[in-house]
Amino acid sequence: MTATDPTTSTTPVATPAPEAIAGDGGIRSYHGQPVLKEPVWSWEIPCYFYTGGLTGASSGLAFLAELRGNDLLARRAWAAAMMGGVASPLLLISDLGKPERFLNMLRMFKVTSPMSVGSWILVVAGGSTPLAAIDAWTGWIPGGKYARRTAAMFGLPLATYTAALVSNTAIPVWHKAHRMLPFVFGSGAAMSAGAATVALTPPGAAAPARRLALAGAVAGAVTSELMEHRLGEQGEPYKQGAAATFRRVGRVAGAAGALLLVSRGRSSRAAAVASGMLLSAAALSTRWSVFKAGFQSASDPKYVIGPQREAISRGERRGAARREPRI
Amino acid sequence: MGSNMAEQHPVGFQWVMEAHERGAKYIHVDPRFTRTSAMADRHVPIRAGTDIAFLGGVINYIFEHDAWFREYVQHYTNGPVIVREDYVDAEDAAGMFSGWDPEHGAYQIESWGYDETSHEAAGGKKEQQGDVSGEQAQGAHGMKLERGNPPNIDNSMQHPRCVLQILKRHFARYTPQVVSEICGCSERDFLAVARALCENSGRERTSAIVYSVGWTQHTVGVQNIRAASIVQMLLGNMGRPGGGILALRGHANIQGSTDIPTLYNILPGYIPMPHPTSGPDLDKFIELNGPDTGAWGNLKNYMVSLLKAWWGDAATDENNYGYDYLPRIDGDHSHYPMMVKMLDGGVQGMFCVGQNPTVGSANSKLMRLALAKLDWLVVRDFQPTESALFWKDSPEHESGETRAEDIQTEVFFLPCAAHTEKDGNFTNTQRLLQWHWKALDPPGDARSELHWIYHLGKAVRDKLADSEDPRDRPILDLTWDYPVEGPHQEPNAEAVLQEINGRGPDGKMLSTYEELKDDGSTACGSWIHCGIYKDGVNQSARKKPGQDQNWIAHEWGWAWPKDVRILYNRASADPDGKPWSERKRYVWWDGADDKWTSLGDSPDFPAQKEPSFEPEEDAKAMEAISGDKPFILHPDGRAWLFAPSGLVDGPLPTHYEPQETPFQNALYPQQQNPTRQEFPRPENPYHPVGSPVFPYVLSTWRLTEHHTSGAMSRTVPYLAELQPEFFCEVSPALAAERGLEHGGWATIVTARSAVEARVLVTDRIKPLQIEGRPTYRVGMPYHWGGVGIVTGDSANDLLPLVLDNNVHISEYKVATCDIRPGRRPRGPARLKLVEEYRQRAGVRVS
Amino acid sequence: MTLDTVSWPASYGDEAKPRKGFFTDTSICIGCKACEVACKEWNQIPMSIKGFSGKSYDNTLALGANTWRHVAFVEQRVPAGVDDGASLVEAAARADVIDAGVHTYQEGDGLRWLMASDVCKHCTDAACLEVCPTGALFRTEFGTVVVQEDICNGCGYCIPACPFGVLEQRKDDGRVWKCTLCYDRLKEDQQPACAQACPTDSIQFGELDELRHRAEGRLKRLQDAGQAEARLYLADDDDGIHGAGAFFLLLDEPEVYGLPPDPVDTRHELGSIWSAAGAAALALGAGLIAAVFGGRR
Amino acid sequence: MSRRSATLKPRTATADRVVQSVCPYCAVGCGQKVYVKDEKVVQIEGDPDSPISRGRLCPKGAASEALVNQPGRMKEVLYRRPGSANWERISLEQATDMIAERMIRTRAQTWEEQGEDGKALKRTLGIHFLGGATLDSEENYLIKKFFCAAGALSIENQARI
Repeated sequence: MTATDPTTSTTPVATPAPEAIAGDGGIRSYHGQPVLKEPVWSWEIPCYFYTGGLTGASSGLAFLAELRGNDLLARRAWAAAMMGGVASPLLLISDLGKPERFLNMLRMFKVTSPMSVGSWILVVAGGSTPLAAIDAWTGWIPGGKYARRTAAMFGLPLATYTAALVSNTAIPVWHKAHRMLPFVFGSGAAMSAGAATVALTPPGAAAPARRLALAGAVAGAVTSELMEHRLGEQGEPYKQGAAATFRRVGRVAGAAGALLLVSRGRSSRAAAVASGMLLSAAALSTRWSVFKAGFQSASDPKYVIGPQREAISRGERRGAARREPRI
Repeated sequence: MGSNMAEQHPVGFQWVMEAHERGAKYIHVDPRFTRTSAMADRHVPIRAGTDIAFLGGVINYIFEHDAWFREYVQHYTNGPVIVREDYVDAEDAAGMFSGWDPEHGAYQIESWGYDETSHEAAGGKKEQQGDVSGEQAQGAHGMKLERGNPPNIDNSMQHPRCVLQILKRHFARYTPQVVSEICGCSERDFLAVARALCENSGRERTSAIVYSVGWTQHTVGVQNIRAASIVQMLLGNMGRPGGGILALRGHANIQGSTDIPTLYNILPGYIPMPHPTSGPDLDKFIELNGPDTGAWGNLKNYMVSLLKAWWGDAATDENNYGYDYLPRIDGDHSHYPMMVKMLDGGVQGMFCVGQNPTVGSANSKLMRLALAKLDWLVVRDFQPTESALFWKDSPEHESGETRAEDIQTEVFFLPCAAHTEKDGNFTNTQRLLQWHWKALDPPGDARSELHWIYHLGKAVRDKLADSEDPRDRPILDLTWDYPVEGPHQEPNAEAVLQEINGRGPDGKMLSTYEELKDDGSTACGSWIHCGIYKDGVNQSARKKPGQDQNWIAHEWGWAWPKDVRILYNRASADPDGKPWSERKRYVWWDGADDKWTSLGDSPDFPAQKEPSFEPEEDAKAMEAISGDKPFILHPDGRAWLFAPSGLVDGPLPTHYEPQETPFQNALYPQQQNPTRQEFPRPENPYHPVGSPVFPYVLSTWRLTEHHTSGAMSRTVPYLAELQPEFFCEVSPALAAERGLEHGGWATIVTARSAVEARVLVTDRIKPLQIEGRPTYRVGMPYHWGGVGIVTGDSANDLLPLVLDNNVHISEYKVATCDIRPGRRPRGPARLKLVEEYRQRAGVRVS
Repeated sequence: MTLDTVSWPASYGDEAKPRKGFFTDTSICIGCKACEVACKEWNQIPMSIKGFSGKSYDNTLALGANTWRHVAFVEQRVPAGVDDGASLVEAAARADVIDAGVHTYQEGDGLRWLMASDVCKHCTDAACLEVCPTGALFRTEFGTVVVQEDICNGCGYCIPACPFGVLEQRKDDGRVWKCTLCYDRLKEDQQPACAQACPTDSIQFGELDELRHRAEGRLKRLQDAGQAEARLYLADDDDGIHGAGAFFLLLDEPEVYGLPPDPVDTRHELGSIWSAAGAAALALGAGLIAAVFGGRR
Repeated sequence: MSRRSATLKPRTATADRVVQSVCPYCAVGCGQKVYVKDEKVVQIEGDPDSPISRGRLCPKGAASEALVNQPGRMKEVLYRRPGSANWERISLEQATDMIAERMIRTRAQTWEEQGEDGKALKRTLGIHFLGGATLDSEENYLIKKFFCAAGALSIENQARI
């Protein structure tokens, strides 16, 4: 607290408590209080972003590998998909607290709610994936091929809808990135599936998985960079706090994993496993980075008020306040 | 002024807001910028304790600008009355009035009387002495006058000894410049207020002044209000709609608690408690206490009816209607002196009934130490308060001064009923009694006070039933037979109200106090409430919806006396009985019907007394009041610009500094009110004037979100969370000077104690420039104590006991203090800190 | 499973009532917090003590699960007159206002103390309701937005969706709580508890059309009286939420009161959000095909 | 719409009875309506009929229901012996009896029949009473009446504070 003498101060608007004005850029706020509420989602949700992507892309990889005739790769990819497919609903239930709360999600189908749509996608994809995987391994499931097709088809939106989910909020760093974020998540899904399958599959049969992992890693890096670039100042939360840490971990692990995969992934099973794990860690970290950036963006009023105020002063938007009486 | 209406009376404040919306000007003169100031057209900050200087300035302005309402002043006030020759004004005697008796530290007030009135008559009634409450000590209800007329009157108001000229001289030095120097406000602000008041008063317009304990809690409390009443009388704002001086009381029935008092010095209806002087002689009591003229001229009717209500058949003409059953007062037996007496071991038992003195009374540490000297204590409340638990948890336990095992006080805690669990009346701030109905029975052992006192009384009577001791007769002869009902044997509150209303010889309910007799044929528990059960109907329970009535809403509740909503409303008409203006029409003489009529209020005047009425020779009581004298409680029917009796500290308000202040009195050599009551002793030391060790002015106050000592708010979840912690408010400049951190902790120290509070640095508490230097203030709400959902130190621990001797109310609003960053020391170190301050400041401790 | 969301008035047919709302006129708010308490008392909200905030007289700080009405306090220095260095024009304007005796609320002494009671806005386009996957949030026959406590599963999606930060989860039961505009009281033609309590009528309850009309009149009066800072907030159909059921008259920019200057319902971009997600899914599919078929097996 | 939403009714509509009352906090005297269900106060809100308050309440008045149902409200009589560190429970009847005895004893021990000048005083200053200003006028009346009859002169009130 720096006290000022009221008799000498000429500031037109000053307040006794410095937090009454957010420090940066002269943006006014209410005692520095956040305008938005941070989400209440806990650790399960970013993990689910990862497992959902893993399941979705792995199903597709497995399905396509089958088509290509690479059954070994397909079976391993189905395993990866199944791991994610089983974990995903468990994570969501854990976040909600009780199983019946997940069932409650299925009261309705609402296009305006990516979570509602996503719940149905998850039900279908998550339901079909284990069947598909079991069928791929055993052939015991009647109509198994439909399960496999379904899993592969619904796997794709399962991998990206979570981006729509977070984009469809008031949180600036998410919402402003709504065009790019699904690609970041899609890339991440590709990297996750590729990495997991690389780790599970003997290198000789894993070429498509390696390509997928590397492509995902490169696309992820590019789309993330593009997203942050487009966010401009709004992207600051990515450079702060936990979001920045996860971002750095993601980049380092991603680069290291990719490098290792390119250099030794074909020859060494151990290196393949290691790079698969590094890339998985990178994919998970990236999701965490996005997740945390959202929290940080919500908790600082300047990210909420700043862009809105700027758009008003640029004349792009009229804002929600009006001084002229309409009578 | 001296009120924070928006915060303390938010719902009443809707009317201010509404008036403001319609164009009324609204000004807040107060040391603090509060939520009330935030709404005002203008906020004028003044130094706490300088209200008389400010109002004196307004009075001077009124004279300077010839803005006073001549016709009103001439006919309705004592402005034309000539005062005795031996009267000496404070202006001419260094701030002291004539009659000072240094031996007793009190004024002999004879010289303040009207010219050509005798000693006794002029001084009013002198049954009691200066050591008793001022109101009674100096004859509150006035002096003996022939036909209600002061002997010497100069209607031109030019006589140098007429009240108006005395007033002019008394306030001549209260110029805008002096006001600005003493109060710390700008001359511009002051002049804006004075101008606004004058411009908005007169025939067409009226102004109201609202005050609260910001005025009463000073060593000059009564004179603060007197100063305002002088302004309002000069401007003709009394007894008229939109005018008046409105006391905003802080508690549901605090007005009712003085009307039907639990106060030591008065009986119901402001009848004085007897003093030994009159002995067993009722007539002597009447002679000494009631003037012959005006409404008080019938004191005997009121008194005999009261005695009949209390002692029924045992009250007979032979035994003076039981007058001798009443205990006598011969000193100040009010709360604070009693607590000091208790501290010295002079009191055995105490009842705290819905009251929490260890947080709410000044110098609450002294209160706790005193309670520990009791043999027994009874506390009634919702849950055990700090006062009920003083033996268990107290700051003195923490500092090692007391221990539970050393405290020999027996303590009873009795759970009380809530307002929803009993029938009864609250009297609101405008004297309106509103009946509240019981909604359900209280839980468990919780009982109403009516139940408690009735059954306690019964138990005492049963135990004494066989007593032959004459001192037990008053208890045994008492009429104590109320119908009871329900599972708890709850006494019927309406039966009590009927007794208060009073019955005639036929047992029927009386309609007005004018029907009371002095021959024992009427019984009435409180003469001012006579009529509240008129026609056998509980008038206070009338609830005709406001929307179905005009703005006076006369059929909602009942106001004493005689259901009058605006007191002295005869003054809303001119001497001839015509409204002063069409716009301000309220009560007027209806020549066609030969009676006073009104927009819907009861005229506060005999209904058929013509405006031209002149009293006959030897007329007494109301018969001695002329038709153009509205102020019927005074023996001359006039409002008193100059108070010839009734006050112990002077007939006119005079600027004195508070007990503790950084400044010397800029107007008089006499620094403080000479009659203030001090209690110098180790538990209650005072700071020297201008002490550099205690350089800051300390004030205590309340918040919207809490209620007094917090017993009704710190225990209520939704209120507790709104203001959860004890805090102090300081200006940024003081924070810088003392290194206080916003949001951090500060320790506030006086010679009484040290407390800790969170720091709220705010521009709202601006330093004022006095004598060329800024005065810094520390303000604190006083709601916290050790019990409840939210707890904290008590601000009242810091304050000294020093009283206005008129009414024995302590000076809560101003003291001096020091403030330092950080939390207070724990344990004995707290005492050491206070001791160190005492020594540095050279505080006299005995 | 249902596919349609309840809308007003369409879903209600003849049962639809006129849209109800609040007009909160902060120019006459005295900061007493009666609304906060009346709301908590009526809705039996659990106590939540946040401690001393130091933020003027505000110790509840924001709307949330346990505070459905929240009174903001803002202390500001303002140039009050020539003495205080303001421009002569401004001082003259203010002096006129003072002498006219109208509408200088919350000013004086070079200070002003803004007080304002905030509440759920009951948006026309309510993001919270739209994102709610369970239908717990729904639009009532009065056009208000209510969380149904027997449906809410605590998914928490509405919380970041709300552009005003109104919704919050109650930690102990996991569900989300906010102002219901006293849905139960409305059903019996009673005012919401806050509006009923408000001592100065700063909180006005009624039919939205009527309230908007009243608000325009009030704005004009204040503007005419020299209160250039007075403005209506969320009173128009063409703002980012197509107007609110609870709108405000403010004496400063919305952000000073903790309100976003340009709140937007994210649904307005739902199309591009879904398009982007779909495109990304397709791109992922293409990537998969390329990875599997684009090299050796 | 959920089942709860479809059948929702306000407590004000389901109460057994509603009683007109007056707010117990400050002295404005706002009208209150007290709603009772199953012998419990379920709601207290402003009484629109009151010309004083027009149905409005301040935060304290609005908290009245929480005041009468406050979480720590004590419903039993408590007694603390001299020197004890704890409360103990006694019955209301016993407490009344004990207090009556103490009043009588103190009164006897501290009785002042007359002053030094021989004039009658007929009083005790051994008992001090301090009443809050939320007591009803009828209660104050009986208190004043009884204490005066007992010669217990020093009864005082919040009004002095």
